[in-house]
Amino acid sequence: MSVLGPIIALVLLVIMGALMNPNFLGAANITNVLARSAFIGIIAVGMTFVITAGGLDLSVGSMAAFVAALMILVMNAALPSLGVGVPVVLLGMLTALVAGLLAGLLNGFLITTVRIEAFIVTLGTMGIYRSLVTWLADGGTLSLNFDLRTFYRPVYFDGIFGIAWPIIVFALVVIIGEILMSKARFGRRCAATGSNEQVAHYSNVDVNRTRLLTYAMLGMLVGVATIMYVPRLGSASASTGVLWELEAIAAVIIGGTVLKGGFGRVWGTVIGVLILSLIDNILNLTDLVSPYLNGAIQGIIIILAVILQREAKAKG
Amino acid sequence: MSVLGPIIALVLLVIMGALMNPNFLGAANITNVLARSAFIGIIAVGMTFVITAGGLDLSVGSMAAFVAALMILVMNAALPSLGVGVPVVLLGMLTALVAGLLAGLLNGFLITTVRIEAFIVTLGTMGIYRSLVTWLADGGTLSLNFDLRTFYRPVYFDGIFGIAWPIIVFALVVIIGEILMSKARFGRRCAATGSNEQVAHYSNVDVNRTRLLTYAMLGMLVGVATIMYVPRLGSASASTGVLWELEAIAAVIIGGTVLKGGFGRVWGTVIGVLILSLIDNILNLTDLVSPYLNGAIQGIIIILAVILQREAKAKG
Amino acid sequence: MTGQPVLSMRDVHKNFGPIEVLHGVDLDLHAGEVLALIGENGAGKSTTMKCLAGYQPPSSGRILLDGAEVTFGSLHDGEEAGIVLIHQEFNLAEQLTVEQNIFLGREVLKRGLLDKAEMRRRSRDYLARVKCTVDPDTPVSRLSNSDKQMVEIAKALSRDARVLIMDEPTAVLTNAEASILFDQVRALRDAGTAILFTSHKLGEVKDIADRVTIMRDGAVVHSGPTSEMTEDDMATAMVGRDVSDLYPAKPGVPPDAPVLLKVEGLDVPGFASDLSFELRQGEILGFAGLIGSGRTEAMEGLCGLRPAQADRIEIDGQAIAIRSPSDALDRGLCYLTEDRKIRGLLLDKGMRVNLTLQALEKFGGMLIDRQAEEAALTRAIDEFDIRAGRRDVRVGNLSGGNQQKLLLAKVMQSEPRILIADEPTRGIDIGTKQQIYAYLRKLTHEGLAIIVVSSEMQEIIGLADRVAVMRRGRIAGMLDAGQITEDTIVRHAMGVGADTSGRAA
Amino acid sequence: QDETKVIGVSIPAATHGWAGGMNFHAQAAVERLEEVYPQLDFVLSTASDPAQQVNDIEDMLATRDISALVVLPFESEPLTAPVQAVSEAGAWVTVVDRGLAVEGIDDLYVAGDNPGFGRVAGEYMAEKMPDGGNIVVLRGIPTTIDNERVEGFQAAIEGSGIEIIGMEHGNWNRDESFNVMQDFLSRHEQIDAVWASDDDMAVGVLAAIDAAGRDDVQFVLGGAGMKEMVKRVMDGDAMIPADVTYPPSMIATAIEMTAVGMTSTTPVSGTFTIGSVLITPENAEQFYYPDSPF
Ligand SMILES: Nc1ncnc2c1ncn2[C@@H]1O[C@H](COP(=O)(O)OP(=O)(O)OP(=O)(O)O)[C@@H](O)[C@H]1O
Ligand SMILES: Nc1ncnc2c1ncn2[C@@H]1O[C@H](COP(=O)(O)OP(=O)(O)OP(=O)(O)O)[C@@H](O)[C@H]1O
Ligand SMILES: [Mg+2]
Ligand SMILES: [Mg+2]
Repeated sequence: MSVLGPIIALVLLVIMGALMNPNFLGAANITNVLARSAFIGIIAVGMTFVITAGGLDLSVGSMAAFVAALMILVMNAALPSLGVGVPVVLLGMLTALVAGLLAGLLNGFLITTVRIEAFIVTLGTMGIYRSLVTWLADGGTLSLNFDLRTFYRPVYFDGIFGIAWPIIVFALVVIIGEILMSKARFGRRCAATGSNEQVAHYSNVDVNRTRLLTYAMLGMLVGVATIMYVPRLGSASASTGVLWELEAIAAVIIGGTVLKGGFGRVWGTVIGVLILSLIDNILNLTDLVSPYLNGAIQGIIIILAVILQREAKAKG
Repeated sequence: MSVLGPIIALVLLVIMGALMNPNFLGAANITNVLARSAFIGIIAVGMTFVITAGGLDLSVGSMAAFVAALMILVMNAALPSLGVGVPVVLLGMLTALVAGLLAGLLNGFLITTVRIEAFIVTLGTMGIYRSLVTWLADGGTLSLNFDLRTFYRPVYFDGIFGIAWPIIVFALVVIIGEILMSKARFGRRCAATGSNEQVAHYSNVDVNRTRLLTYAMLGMLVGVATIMYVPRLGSASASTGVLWELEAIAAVIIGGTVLKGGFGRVWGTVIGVLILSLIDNILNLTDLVSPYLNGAIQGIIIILAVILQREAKAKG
Repeated sequence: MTGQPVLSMRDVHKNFGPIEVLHGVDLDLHAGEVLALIGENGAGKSTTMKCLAGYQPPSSGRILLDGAEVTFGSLHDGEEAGIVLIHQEFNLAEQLTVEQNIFLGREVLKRGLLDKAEMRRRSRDYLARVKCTVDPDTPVSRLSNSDKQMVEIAKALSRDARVLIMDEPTAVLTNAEASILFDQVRALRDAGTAILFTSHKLGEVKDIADRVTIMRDGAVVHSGPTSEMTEDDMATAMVGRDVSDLYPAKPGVPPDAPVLLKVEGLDVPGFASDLSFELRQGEILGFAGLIGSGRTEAMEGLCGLRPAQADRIEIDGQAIAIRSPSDALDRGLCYLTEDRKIRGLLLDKGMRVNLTLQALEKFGGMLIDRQAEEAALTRAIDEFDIRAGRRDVRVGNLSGGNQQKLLLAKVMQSEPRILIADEPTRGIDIGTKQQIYAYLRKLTHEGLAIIVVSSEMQEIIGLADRVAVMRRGRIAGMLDAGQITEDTIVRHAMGVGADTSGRAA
Repeated sequence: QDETKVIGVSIPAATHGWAGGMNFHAQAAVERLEEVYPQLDFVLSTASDPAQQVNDIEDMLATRDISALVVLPFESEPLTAPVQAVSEAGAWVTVVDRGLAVEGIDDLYVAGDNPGFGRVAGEYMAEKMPDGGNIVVLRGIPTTIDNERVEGFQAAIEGSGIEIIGMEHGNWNRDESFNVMQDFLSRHEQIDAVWASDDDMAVGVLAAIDAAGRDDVQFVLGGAGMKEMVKRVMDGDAMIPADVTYPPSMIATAIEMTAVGMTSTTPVSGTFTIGSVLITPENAEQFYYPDSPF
């Protein structure tokens, strides 16, 4: 898989955007695009590990919705006793991380120990979380208490040195993920597991544990993403996180990770996420086409981006 | 993979349904369930071949919507010149088959010749077809001319010997599919391709051609499904066929076909489709739980059905 | 032999489902000693080794380590105990690099992160010990079979084993490479490592092993010092009959025999160029050369399995273009791959499906004639002496040699008139080898023409009517019947003209 | 005024019939108004979930310098803060259909009346079935809108002797409603009427009843004012004796009023509630737009 391919696609998109609208390269727009990429991005980093180790997770979108719903319920419930302040927010964050981790472990357990096909397990849990959210929200929307939301909002909208928090967190996740994947034992073992389970097993790699860890990690990253998501919208409903799973998987694959496992790269995933976000952003910058056709443009660009990789690979 | 597993799951569901509602085993309900399984079922049979040969197709749902939209447009357009009658219906059917075939060939071409990951290609075409439908229907619903619909309706609702047409067509597709898969060269070659592409190539199997054929066949079966679908409600819109792809893939895997390719069985897929339809049917026939939780029940039953297979396998 | 054995097995039985493949095996490995385990294909050698190393639990019986009974709960325990097994089939993750494979499961860390520089350095060291020059950063999928084997050996060396078990390590190696390996084996032995290995090349066994244990049908039939047996004795003890005349007589090809295949200027980009040769009916043409000389790629290019061009290819005097394997097959030109695991067999499928895959048209029309398939399988099992526990066994569970026999049977289903057999006897026991050689010769009597690509010098010399020697993608020499000697072949292969006697450049 | 002003329009994507109609009206209004007011530029974006809608609005603010925003919120809560940001940036805000969670952000509110939609339907049912009866209800996609409608409906039929014997989600989708209705018919011997709560769902329900050949169901009440349904009411179809409006064209009204506000000094701020009214054969003609796709 080419190193240049996805980068070229990204650069082309940026040039296209800049030509179409002078504000495209403005700080405000760049911040927007990066910050909103953070949710899918953080999840996609976790997905990179899952896919590299030969797995798949379709449940992340509804898991995010479920975690967000839990987080909101817990924070609202704790508000009377804790009052608006840092403790309640920390409690919420802890809830998100723990809930995400547990959800990920559940997927991983069913896949590695009960040995059910990952596609089925996560399709099942996708349905389960989605409908639990609907049920928790009684068919409507769960909202964070308004004062609390005002207090929590800066976690999405502020930052340090002019860089928004989601961007900082996303960057951290990417750096840690990249190190884990390419510089740590864990990444190697994921690749070995995905490449040939038996060989990995024979080489003393605990295949089940490696797989389980990838799902747990993905779950926890869903929790992290949710921590960034809740202050942005302050609510969760059945429509939260719909299709995030497809977007995350698409980003991973656009970035050059192999769907059947055995090879993955985190930085590629980041580029995949940015490509997907930019497509949406660029479609909003102009009104070239009927909004009905947005989906078609997206589809075409995704395919083209991957073709571009092939070409760059063939040459390079 | 166990032979008994999916059957046991199906039988348990039937027993459960029969205990919960006396009308469950009535001819009317059985006809309903079978007839409405036909669309997904016909598509899932095609999907079985695609997955067996190591591929995947996420675009079938929106492809179905697109084919239905085209079919309605063509029939409405031809109505003034042909008048209500068999010719116009045949024209519509031909349109559906050809459009489905072409759409399948396009997927197959991009995957086998341009060599792009199937996940990406079909995610792309999924977006493309979906938004083409929205555009063709101007955001709304495309409806078949009322008189024509009345004329065409029997294709869904009537039948011979008291068996509705969709059931008959579904049965035919299944029989042909089962023979192709387990008795014909084509099925053997699909399994070889999905099992080990290199070995297949060295064994004089034209791997690209085999893959292309599976996508073409799936496309044509999407056309067949659409021919059954349009007479039911006489309309197509952006919400037609949403998530059919996931349902079809789930049915294939519940039926025992291996997601990574190399082994597939058509009859298993049929059972998978029936299991999925029955879950919906049973949930509608009872009110055990809040309808908000339907998705959760579905998820749990899907996972249980597959666990059941594992158990039956471990014993058998 | 002195002292207690390091590792031994007592009365070990092993069942796969209802079939017992080991019937009470006893074995002792001593420190500083090389033990060879030999036997026919399917005798249970690999299974014995896996039980010893903890890869498979015995169904009954005991494994003793330093005299104390052990049960290996997991592979890890075996490794902890210092037992390392090199598998008969490659055990490398294809997408990972050489270095990643060598250190898989025991990566070297520095401050919690991978110390890649160190691992690369050590990989290079280990590879250097077996004189292998591949770059540690190359993905394993891009290596040739012999390099893969060397990587396996390097991986084993990196483990610092007390007990080193090698399952047919030399099957994919040339003599030169095998002797490099044996230098290492001797060094390890002298350092006190206990070594167990199998091989179907009895010469090696004679050379390197201190003791030899012979298995037949899952039981040990003989065990003793190597010095007490000749190669013929070993062969006889394994097979139960005399196999001294291994190669069939060469009747010679009449000069007026029609040319079946004529190749002019064949180019396989990156691997071979400007190959021209003729093949006559009734002839066996040997292709010799060093590993990496491009023989395999040339043949694959010829048969349409990879991109290639040629000035002219004639079959039966008719010029033809071969762009895909089916173009070749339609003309009766068929290639037997050297790599049974990756290119030859569907390991997840049964024997029947594998047997008929290449020639499906011959079994029924659109629908496959199951009966005909079964009949063909019965014939193949009989003709090639395939020993499988059950007819419906997963091919991946067949013993290595039986897989090779099935592969040969599979290729013969398409009834070729020109057969290109690449390393046809890799992993095959000596008794069966004799049968296969006789079979190939019989085919020439029936009017076939055969090309045999082989890295086993004796095989080429014993079998071929003429020999083409390849070097760096070109034919360096074409030897007629009278010229086929080890010396001339080696000299051509090394790039030294047949009439000069200088050293290789 | 020589400077061009940009009006941003952000609406949910056309994922079901009503939304499709709304999309159509929005595009038609934009096209028409761009002709009428050369000094206005429009940006129309459609979102398939709340988060994406927030993205769209952020993009409009950051890159398109919008002077006004017309928004039909996917959901109220998540959209409140972003729309507030637009208002704080000095742009005009028009909110359509669903109110925001905080009062006073919008300059103009063109409101639909979801509780009213349910109430009108319930009152009609109660009136049409004075002796009570058994009905089944098909609900939309689980959302606050759907909850409000169903609550309004339930309140209106309270004490009328009408009993809801089954309630499932048809998700504003014809196919799913067809399936649900088929199963309701298998399950219940006697269904007197159906509240399909949406015209798309009514289409599925009618097809299911038709196919089952059942004559116990006296009528089906949909909602939203789809042209085919209005036509049937107009023609006096006994199965579709009435319909309840929830006009997707309210988006066009909102866009148009915003455009007027941007280009003239006419005061357009305030709240305009577009109530749900009952369509009966008597008044059907005035709700029938044969050219609309919905
Ligand atoms: N996992 C398994 N399941 C079923 N049968 C097996 C399995 N592994 C090995 N066998 C059978 O056990 C027998 C012994 O096989 P083994 O691989 O030990 O032979 P071998 O002596 O190594 O032969 P070769 O020289 O061909 O490598 C064979 O008949 C083989 O088919
Ligand atoms: N899949 C591959 N991709 C890239 N290079 C390869 C591949 N397979 C083999 N090679 C390289 O091609 C060269 C020739 O291959 P190979 O060793 O198969 O030749 P050969 O003459 O047939 O020798 P032998 O058959 O004895 O192994 C070697 O240098 C090898 O490393
Ligand atoms: Mg063996
Ligand atoms: Mg070779």
